[in-house]
Amino acid sequence: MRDRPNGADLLTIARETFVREVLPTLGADRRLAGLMVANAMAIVGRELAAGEASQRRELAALAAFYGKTDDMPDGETADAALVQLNRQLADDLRRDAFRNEPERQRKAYEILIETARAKVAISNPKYLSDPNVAS
Amino acid sequence: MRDRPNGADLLTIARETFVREVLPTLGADRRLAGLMVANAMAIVGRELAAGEASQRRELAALAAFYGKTDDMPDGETADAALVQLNRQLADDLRRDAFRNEPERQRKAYEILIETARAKVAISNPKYLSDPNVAS
Amino acid sequence: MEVTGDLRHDETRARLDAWLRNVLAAPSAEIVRIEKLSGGAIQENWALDVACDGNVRAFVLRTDAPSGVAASHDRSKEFALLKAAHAAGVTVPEPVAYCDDRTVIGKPFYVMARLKGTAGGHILVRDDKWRGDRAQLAERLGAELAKIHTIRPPRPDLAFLPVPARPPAIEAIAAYRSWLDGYRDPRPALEWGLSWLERHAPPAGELVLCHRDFRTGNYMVDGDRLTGILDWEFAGWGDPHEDIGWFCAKCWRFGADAREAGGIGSRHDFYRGYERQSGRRIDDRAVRYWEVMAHARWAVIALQQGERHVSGAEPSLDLALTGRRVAELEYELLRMTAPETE
Amino acid sequence: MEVTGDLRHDETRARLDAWLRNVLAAPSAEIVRIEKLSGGAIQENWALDVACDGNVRAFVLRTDAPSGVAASHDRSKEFALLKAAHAAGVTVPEPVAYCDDRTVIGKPFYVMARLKGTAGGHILVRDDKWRGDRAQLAERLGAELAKIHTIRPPRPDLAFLPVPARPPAIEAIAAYRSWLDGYRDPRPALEWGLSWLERHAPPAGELVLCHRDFRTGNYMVDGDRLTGILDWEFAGWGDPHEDIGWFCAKCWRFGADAREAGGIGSRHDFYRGYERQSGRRIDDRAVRYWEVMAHARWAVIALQQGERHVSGAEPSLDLALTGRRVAELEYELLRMTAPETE
Repeated sequence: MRDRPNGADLLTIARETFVREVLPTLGADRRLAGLMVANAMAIVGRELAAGEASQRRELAALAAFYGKTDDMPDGETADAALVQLNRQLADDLRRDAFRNEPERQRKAYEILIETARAKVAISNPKYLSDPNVAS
Repeated sequence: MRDRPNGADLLTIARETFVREVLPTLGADRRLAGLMVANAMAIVGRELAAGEASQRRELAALAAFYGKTDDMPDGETADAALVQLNRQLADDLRRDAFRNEPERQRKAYEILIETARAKVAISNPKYLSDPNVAS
Repeated sequence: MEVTGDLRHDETRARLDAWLRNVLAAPSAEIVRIEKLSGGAIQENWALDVACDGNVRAFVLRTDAPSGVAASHDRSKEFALLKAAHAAGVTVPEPVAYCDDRTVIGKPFYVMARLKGTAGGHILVRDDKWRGDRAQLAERLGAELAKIHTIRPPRPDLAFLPVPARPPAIEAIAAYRSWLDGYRDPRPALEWGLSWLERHAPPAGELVLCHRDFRTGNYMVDGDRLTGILDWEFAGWGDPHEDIGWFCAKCWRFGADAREAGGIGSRHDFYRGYERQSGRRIDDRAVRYWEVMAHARWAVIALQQGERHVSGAEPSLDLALTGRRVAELEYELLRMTAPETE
Repeated sequence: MEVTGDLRHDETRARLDAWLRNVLAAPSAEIVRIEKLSGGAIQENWALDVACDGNVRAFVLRTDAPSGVAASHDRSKEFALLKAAHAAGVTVPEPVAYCDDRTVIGKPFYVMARLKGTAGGHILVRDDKWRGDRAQLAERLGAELAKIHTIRPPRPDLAFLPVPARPPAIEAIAAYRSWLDGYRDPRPALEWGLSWLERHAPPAGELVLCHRDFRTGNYMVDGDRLTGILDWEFAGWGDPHEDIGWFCAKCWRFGADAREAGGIGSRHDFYRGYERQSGRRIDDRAVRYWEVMAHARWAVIALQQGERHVSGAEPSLDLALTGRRVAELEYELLRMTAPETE
């Protein structure tokens, strides 16, 4: 059982403290480094808060796409399965394998864009909320 | 699939950058805040690097202790199971339920100290390496 | 009338000046410097320099922080304890006056003399930072603690302190268990420790005033000289070995584990100071028991501190990190109570 | 002889002084200030102030950083490109001389004039920071790019630039795929984009010198005035629409998405400048194709930058964060290539 505050909470308060108490006092030549540190803390904080949910969604979607839903692996096995399924999809797309199958092409696209969106929600959520970007 | 660098790696390089480029430039009145930020980043980094392995070990040990190894849950179900098993152990220890069962008492202790050691390895590993502490 | 919590506010300062003139019985008293002191997770402390009768006197004003943990006395009781200790000859900051009138700064407070020196545990235990005579300091602290323990019930001025109905260890175990019952997560390691403590609890002995936070970090040292024992808010009637155990417990040595008396001296020096002043022998076994209790208590307090952050009542990195120190306290508690030792 | 990489080292400076005297054909030349410039993930840039013939001249010395990404020219080739651009009338820092002699600073380098102004993309695109005339700047940059594109093969001085055997888009797709084959993880989103690009690839057209990193952030502006186009290390023979697409691509607008030409002006202003200078019409559809390619290319470069950190070759928070930008580039690449648009 994890102790409290958990990693995500601890990183959040550490970042708040950094942004509030440390960052404003930095010299001009350290400000960029400080902003990068704050950005990295924010990314990792979001990754922690999100947990494994989007990895599981991605795995489920890919397994369904390739008809491999019988037994869903977990933990490190899941990581390996995710790499393997993504490798298969990458190979198929390289060969343009779904070129003459519009429904499969569309389904692959849905998986890709949902996975990409989930990653951007971690790495740069502002990108998704920008009115010039929203679909 | 997680992008690279993953959260643990990103937090490590962010902390290194902070400790090397930012911390030494802080004024005396910000140094404590800076040290706390660095400490929190180190703790979260270790938590991320360790992943779920010690949670799984703890769950397996507790499930074995209470004879509930039939099907091991996963994800949020695992978290709930871990809370429930720890609650049961806490209640049993409150009642001193194993007082007259030295073997069970000893087994419970092994689970407790292994779990505690795994937590300290995250929160303050120096505590475990201190020669005054090592068992 | 608006009352602001910030003592630097002009109107608050003027009211404080008037109150000081009155309690100091001085024709004039004016705050010439006021500054919030760092630390104090439970209380707020302000340094005041007060021009008074041609001198500048150094005071500390002590009042409540936004949120406090359980088991801490209010300011009036803390002031009564400080006065009692002062009267018993304990080296403490001289108490000046207590103020219950909320129209002055918006909440009760008291004023005491401001001591010189440092209380920083990490400074005092580190060889490269503090060069005072540690054996002498440890002996002196033992003697101070013995003086505190001369304060015994009944004491009308300390009537607010409950007299424990059961042995102090049993009272403590019950209090921690009761708090754990309301805590969100199970803590089996702590329960293990508390059950061990229950099985090994000493019987009721003589009751003395226990400081209950007598440790490195809570006394002030100026150069070589002890200038005062601080932080009286946890004091109560209890077993004298409790304070000795708290002072010697590993979790209060600030990493200087080889110096068993608070990280600053040998256990022998500390015990000698206590025994000479009190004329009594310390029961080392009882002290060791209370060192186990110290880890359980500190674990509970660290959980409480962490919860102040986690609950959202007082988001704070300091409190959050304290919450994560529970792991090492439980680990040490387990190491002290292994089945082999029974 | 020991050669140190730090140009501030006394002996290195002395050797550099001697080399400068020679190339400037000056009786005396002495570095009076030397400072490493920030930025430059691939190259190291040093600002030099050189006292020479009674004046102080401002130079930049450019050399390799500890590790570089693939597809970047070495310094001698970059210097040849800079000379070619200068001769074609492109606004660039005046080239001074190239040095192949590794006994001077330990690695090849070249020296060029140091420009005034800022190249900071975030500064130039933000309304509250830069108050120059953006329409004029966009038009001027279009004209500069048209001048670059007047450089065409065959060119003996640029013989080191390979002439693509296949259409430039097909060459690019093959290069990115080849790199991805050696990358540790599969990137299906990028593969999706590359297959779309392959299906929609334009046929081979006229070949021009493409700058291949012509974008906001890589030109210098002093007040209202463009002072130079920088960073020639990726240049090569290619489709002129590639540079136009790279300049206009959303991923190079520094968040000022409404100003489609590099975040600083309208696409119309930029196109007009290009068309006036070149006397040719821009094929907007081809530009849009190369904007999709721009996202694929930037995603590959960001993966490469990230890998420099991840592999341990050059641990860097900046590189690590660039690695995590791949997600938004792939996301945008997917948005630009949705099945509906086929």
